Amino acid sequence: MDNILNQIGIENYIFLSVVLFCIGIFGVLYRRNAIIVFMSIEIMLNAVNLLFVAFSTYHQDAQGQVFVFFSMAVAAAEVAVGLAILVSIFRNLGSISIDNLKNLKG
Amino acid sequence: MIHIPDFANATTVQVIFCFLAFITVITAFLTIFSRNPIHSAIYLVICFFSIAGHYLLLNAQFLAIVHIIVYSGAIMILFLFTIMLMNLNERHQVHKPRITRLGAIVSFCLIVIVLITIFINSKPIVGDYDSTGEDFQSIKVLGKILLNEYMVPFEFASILLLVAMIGTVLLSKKEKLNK
Amino acid sequence: MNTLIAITGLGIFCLLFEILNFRKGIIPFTILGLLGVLALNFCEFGSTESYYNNMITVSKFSTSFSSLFIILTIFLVALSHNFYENHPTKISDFVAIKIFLLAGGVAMVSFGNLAMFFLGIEILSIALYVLAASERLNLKSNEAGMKYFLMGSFASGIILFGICLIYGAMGSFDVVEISEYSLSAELPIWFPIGMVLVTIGMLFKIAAVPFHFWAPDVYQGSPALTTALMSTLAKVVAIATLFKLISGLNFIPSLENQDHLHTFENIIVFISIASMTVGNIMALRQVNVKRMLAFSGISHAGFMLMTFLTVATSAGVLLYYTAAYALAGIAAFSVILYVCKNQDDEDIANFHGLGKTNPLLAAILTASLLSMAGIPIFSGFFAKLFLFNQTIQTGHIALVIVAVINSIISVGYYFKLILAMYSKEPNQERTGKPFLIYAVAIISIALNVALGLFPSLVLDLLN
Amino acid sequence: MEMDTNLALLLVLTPFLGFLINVFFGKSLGKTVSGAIGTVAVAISFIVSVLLFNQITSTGKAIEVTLFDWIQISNLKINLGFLLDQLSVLWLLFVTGIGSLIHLYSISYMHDDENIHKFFSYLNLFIFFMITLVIGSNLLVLFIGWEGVGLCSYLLIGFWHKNQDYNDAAKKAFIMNRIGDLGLLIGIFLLGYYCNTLDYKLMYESIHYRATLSDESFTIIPLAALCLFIGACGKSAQIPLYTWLPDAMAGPTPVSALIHAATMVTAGIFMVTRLNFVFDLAHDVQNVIAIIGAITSLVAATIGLVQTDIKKVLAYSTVSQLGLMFLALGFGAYEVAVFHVITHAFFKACLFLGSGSVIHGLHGEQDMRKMGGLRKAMPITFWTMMISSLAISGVPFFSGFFSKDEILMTAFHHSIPLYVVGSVASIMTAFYMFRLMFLTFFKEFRGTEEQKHHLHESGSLITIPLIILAILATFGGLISLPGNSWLNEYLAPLFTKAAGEEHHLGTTEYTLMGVAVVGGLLGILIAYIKYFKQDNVPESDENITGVAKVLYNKYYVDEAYNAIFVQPINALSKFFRDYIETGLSALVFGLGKVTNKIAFQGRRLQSGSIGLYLFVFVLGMCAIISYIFLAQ
Amino acid sequence: MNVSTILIILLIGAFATYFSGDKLASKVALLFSLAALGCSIVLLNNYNAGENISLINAWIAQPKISFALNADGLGLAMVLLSAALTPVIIFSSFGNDYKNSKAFYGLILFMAFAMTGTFLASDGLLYYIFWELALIPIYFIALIWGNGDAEERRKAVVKFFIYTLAGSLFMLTAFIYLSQKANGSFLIEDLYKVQLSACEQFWIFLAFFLAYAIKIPIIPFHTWQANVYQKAPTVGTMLLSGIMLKMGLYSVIRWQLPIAPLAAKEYMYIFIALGIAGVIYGSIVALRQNDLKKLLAYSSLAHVGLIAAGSYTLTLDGLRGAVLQMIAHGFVVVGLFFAAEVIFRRFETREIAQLGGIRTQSPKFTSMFLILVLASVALPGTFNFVGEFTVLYSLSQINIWFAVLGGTTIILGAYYMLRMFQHVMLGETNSKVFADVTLNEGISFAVIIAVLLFFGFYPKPITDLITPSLETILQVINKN
Repeated sequence: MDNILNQIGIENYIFLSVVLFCIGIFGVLYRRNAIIVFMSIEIMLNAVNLLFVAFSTYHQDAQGQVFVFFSMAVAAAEVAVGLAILVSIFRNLGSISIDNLKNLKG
Repeated sequence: MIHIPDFANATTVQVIFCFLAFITVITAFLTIFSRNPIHSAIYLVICFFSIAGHYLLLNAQFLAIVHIIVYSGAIMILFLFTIMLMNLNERHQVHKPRITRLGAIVSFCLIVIVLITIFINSKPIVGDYDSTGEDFQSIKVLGKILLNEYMVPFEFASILLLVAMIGTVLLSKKEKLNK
Repeated sequence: MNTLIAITGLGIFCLLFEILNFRKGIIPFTILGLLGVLALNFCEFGSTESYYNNMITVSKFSTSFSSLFIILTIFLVALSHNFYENHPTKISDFVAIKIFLLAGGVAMVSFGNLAMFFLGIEILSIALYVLAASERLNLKSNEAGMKYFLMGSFASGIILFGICLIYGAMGSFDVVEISEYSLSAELPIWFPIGMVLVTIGMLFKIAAVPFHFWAPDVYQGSPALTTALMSTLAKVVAIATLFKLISGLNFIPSLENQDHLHTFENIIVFISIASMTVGNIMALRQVNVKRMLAFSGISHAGFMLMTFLTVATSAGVLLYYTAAYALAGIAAFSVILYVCKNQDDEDIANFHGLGKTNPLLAAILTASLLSMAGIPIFSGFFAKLFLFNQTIQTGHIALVIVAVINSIISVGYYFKLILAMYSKEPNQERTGKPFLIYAVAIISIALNVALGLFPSLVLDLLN
Repeated sequence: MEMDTNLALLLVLTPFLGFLINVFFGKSLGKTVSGAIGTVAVAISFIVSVLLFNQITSTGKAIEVTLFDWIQISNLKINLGFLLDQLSVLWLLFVTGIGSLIHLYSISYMHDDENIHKFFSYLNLFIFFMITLVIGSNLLVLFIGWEGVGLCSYLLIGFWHKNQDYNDAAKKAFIMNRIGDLGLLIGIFLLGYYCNTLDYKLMYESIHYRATLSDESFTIIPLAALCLFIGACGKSAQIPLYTWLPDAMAGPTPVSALIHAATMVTAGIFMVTRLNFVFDLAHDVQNVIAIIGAITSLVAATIGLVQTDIKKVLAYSTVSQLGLMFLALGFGAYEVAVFHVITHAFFKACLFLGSGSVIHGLHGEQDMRKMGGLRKAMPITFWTMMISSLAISGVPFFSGFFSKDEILMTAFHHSIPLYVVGSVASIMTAFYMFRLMFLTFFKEFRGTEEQKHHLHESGSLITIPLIILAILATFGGLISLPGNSWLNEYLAPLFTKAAGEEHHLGTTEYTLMGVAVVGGLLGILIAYIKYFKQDNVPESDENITGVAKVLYNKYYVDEAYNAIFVQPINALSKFFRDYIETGLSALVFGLGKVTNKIAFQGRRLQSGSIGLYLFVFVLGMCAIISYIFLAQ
Repeated sequence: MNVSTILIILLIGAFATYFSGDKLASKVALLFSLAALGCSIVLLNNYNAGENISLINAWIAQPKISFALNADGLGLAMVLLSAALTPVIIFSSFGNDYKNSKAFYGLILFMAFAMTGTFLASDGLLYYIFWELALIPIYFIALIWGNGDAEERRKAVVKFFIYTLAGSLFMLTAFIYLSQKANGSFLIEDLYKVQLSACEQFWIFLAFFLAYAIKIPIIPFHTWQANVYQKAPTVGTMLLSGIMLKMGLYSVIRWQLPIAPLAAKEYMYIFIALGIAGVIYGSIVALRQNDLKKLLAYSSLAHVGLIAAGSYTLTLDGLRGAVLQMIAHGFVVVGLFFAAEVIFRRFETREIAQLGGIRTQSPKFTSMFLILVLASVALPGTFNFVGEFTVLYSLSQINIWFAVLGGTTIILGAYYMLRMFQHVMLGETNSKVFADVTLNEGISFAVIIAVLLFFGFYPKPITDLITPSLETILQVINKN
């Protein structure tokens, strides 16, 4: 089977995932809604996952894809914990804007 | 160097790639820009689907399925569930100070430019990509690798999930305070 | 490897104990178990082996750092008894999370594959997020957890991206393979970028400037025991891992091949100087002790980063420095835990007159602060000495001078606390002498002094 | 040799023992016993001195005693050692002799003071240091004595320590002495540098050896001589360091007699004489000494003209006489100076003790305007003081006549202007001494009725020393008669030059003598006219005007010194304390403050906003990556 | 006897004192300090018998740091100073009632331990450790048992600590740099052998200078001194001025000069000038001090300035004079501060303006105080004269103007000391009652005065003790 990268080029995947990654970063910086920030972080992780798979194809090596499983597990765990924290904040504060989290400073 | 897709002579694969890439980027942006968190979530789901499309394109079917199941199926549901739970909608949208937006845009541009420039400046990959022809990404192979070579990390990931589980319980469990 | 398994098993036993309604036994059992693990770890010392397809490699480096982590965890678990007195139903969770966190840490210093590294750091991070936010009714704790979680997962993303690029360059996650490839002349630029990204992610974890902002807020907001954990165990784990990454993947020689070494060193020097300076200067005006120690931790991160200029030879120094720092930190935090037990915050005013009401603990806190400030006979001094010695050997005299100036500044705030203890009138009665807190404080400071008197014990482990 | 060491130690240590006994047990011993111990201690020293004197005169050889190494310095070794030669033994004789008399006198004089044992202990200590000064075999031992007598002077001036004015006077004396001491010390350094020794004998040899080499470093010698002279100025109250001596009269009168007239103040002359071989090689310095001596004698005499305090008059007289001695020293006529030292010691001690007797009789009154007519009440005091006044005025055949005449004669041979100055000073001396006599002893008593009622002659312990001293003042001149000087012969071995060119008693000499006698008589006459015939009494303080006021206020020298030295130093001190210290301190604190300021500002960056934190995070990341990978 | 015995005695003493409880503490401390004194005398005997009193134990392998102690004449002299003063200081405090005295006396002994170690250490790093260790106890002593306004005291003490620490950290850097040059060894012999370029020597000299100039202190690094002296309890002040300052001066001779001889020679004049400037400045500032202890602090500044100037002459006389003067000053300054304390115990003030008229009430005390004052102004016959004379002599050999300017100390010193004496002791009887000195106080004074007077006339034992080691050091200085 032909390597699909011969048609697309690994660079393009890199650019795509870099852009996606940066969009994730942008989202984190841009939004104040904690949920959206979580989502942005998910975008970042997905960008990396995409690149993992691309590199996996590039090297014709399955390890990259295996790593994606771990990455997914991590993402899931993070989201779970993150949302748990978020919920408790929401309970205490009634808001999930991270701008309201400025009690600790100085 | 960057390939300027030659749309005239584009192969199907290239067209699909461009299409998927476009969808991915746009939906990612829309996720961020949507005022309604539920819309964001939905755009994100689309984004995940397009990424799954990329996986399929790269012939990683198993991964694509898992991806959809985990992200779209589990994680996004979790998100949506939380959003619903909190009854969030536009009303909760706080006004973003301009300086924040400006800062975000600046840093976005900056990091994209920096990273892209570095990758452009780097030595291009010349020649054909290897193709061993071996099957390296079927479920069978993945399973073997995951449970042979990567057995320890696999087990370790369970610890990770266990921690997350305990943690979530810890954070949510009410307790009798006996001071 | 056995260590890791044993630790994990211990964590699960903790959970089982809760189910079996054997709550009272958890802490003693855990401590005993950890001591056993420590012994096990000692047995492994000296052997260099890799397990399970090179997923875990046991080396002197990993075993000695693991021992340090285990010791720190023992202290932290011991302190849990009093700290979670009011949360009997959750104690097993707390202890178990700490044990798993330790497992993550051990995995991080003994990884043979980047997957283990990544999973380790995630276990560590997630456990910390949870612990930071664990006072669910306390908004500060929530805020700390949220801040740490957001920034931490952001940093995790960056680390992941870095790992991905490394994989892209090398086609492997295996440390041995990567380190072999990294010496070859033809390397895609992905590898150094990946390494830099991973390094940045780790710099975040060790709270180096400019990635340090989370630390003060999170340290302040978290429950005190979590702060203790973050400032001692987590920081030490992170720096050790970063060290192992950079040395284990032959990053330095590969940079040298590509003429990037100089710039990389400059970055390290800059970050080191910036961390010390920012940390120390910011700490001067703090009134919250935990926050102050956070900034102090930032400055210590700067000091520890100095070892990265001499990766080949400075593993011993790093171990010594981290041990000295962490032991002093444990001692300091055990006193803080005692003093601020029923206080709303850790304001310095709480420490007023401690020298009169509780001279022993005051002396211990003083000693630990002196150690952090680098006053002789405490191991902190020797740590700095060896560090400066190493650094001067590479010719970075300017860095050492900045470090010296920073040591001077640091005395300013460490002594603020000492002054508060000894020269102000006590403003509250303190009763009770919790055995475990005393024991931890005394043992840790004794270990600290012992390290000071016999530095070779630790220093020569890795030379 | 053993014998000599023991003798020397006996000489030195007896007064010291007296000191110790009086310090530790004086109070319990009782006033008389403590006084007796003090006196006996000094008397023993006197006897030893006489023995030593006999030995020296018979053998003609100096006795050297070395006790032990004292201070080690690489190129010089300083012993604690004694040199008993003609000069030192001569000095010892009158120091211990007069010292004994004054101790005796003090027993009675100080009898009413509760701290008499302390007084005697200080006096004994003084004698101890004075002996050390005199018999030291090197400059540093001399320096021990030199500073030691300064200390005793300080202690005794401030003996009545409840009065802060007296304490001020004591302090002033000590500090002015110390200014001189610094000069002396520097002189010692220079000599040490030049000679590599401080031992008199070795120094002598070294200087003479090196003088023949005439190398460049020889310029050190004049410099050293000058510095030594500054030291002498301090101790012997010469311009510009003389102002302490009149103030020193705050001390009890025996102290004034012993320390500030007879012995300590002559230490400068002793030192110059001792180091004559140094001064002989520095002619410029000798000229300076002569000029300063002459000026001092004149200035002090003019001030003495108008003083009303009986002791102040004597003090200025002392300064004036010391000036004359330095005049002689300046001409290299050491033996003449020594001669005058001795005669002066006799008559000035007598005068002081006499004045003490008067003050004692008047219960502490010192102002001559409130005296008068004491002749009848205190005949012995009167007569002894009269004899001494005649001696100091240079009336023929009293001791002062010979010694003063020799000085003036020497001056005449060297420098007419200085001779004139010296002569004028002598005339003035005669005037103010008799002014003192007339105001004190003649006419009617001007004091209160109560005082008048209690007027009486002092006891025998006071009068006996007076009588002895008066006899000495009368016949002391015999030791160096013009043309046939025993003293000159006796001292000859000390001097390199043929001991002062023997003046042939020719016409010039006799003329000079005549002039001096006439001048002296003239002074007495004027005093007689003014204070006996015309019955003038000096105005009270407010009414003094014109030149007299300037003189009465001592040319305002104290005020000038105060304005030129003391005030600026105090102002400087204040300035340093208030500004420099604070400034330096602020500088150090400032560093801390600046750091704190930065910290304070820095806290604003730590705003608590996750957005900001991440923004900086990303920027930092960009910067690092671009620095490594783009900045090539 | 092993040289480390004295250190062990003091260290054990420190702990024993702490555990002996508040009542016994002072006595136990005195006992141990006397034991240390005895031990140092035995060491002295051994040394005089020609024994080589040194000890080298490997301690840390990499970098090579040894537990190396060596007592040569100079070191022994300083150890003796410290060992002799410590009991005197402890004994002098018997009249005071300190809170938590077990800690107080324990800290004193600990400080004595560290200072003795500083004098004995012959390994650069060991020396540094002792040097720093000595700082901690005095910090606490001044902080906790000090007097005056708490806030002011806190400021002064912290400034002192940070300032001195700052200086010594630069010294540490210099040591590390030196050890690199000496193949990783910190041993003093190896450091002596290091060949350094002029530039390196300059920087190292400067680094050392910073440490010592602050500790000694030499102007303009003295700003901590007066305040700390004033604020610290008198025992602390005595320790500081009597022994700790000498650590700096000793170190100049032992470490700074032989290690960077070229720089020492090159910049000799500047450093001598600084020392002498300290003499004049200190004396002048002392003139207008109202606080007795502050005045003594400035007088101390003046004296140590002269000692420093003597050390920097690099001549045998200068060094010898400096050491003699160090010892003499150590005793006299302890005596003077003790006198200030004796007054304070009775009048509760040190304001000179509020004192006066003590002489009529306690002639005994007056006499002893006067002797100390006179010793302080270097009256011949006191030990201080021997030192001061030797130093001034050495200065005069370098340049006579140094001696002239340095010699102003004998004028200005007399001025401020006598002025102080006059206003504190003399004058009309004070309205407050001044109880006569107690036996304990008297003994302390007597010991100090006896030492001052004995060595004033017979300094030979000390001179003989220190001269050979100073000659050795000079050889090192002049080796190239």
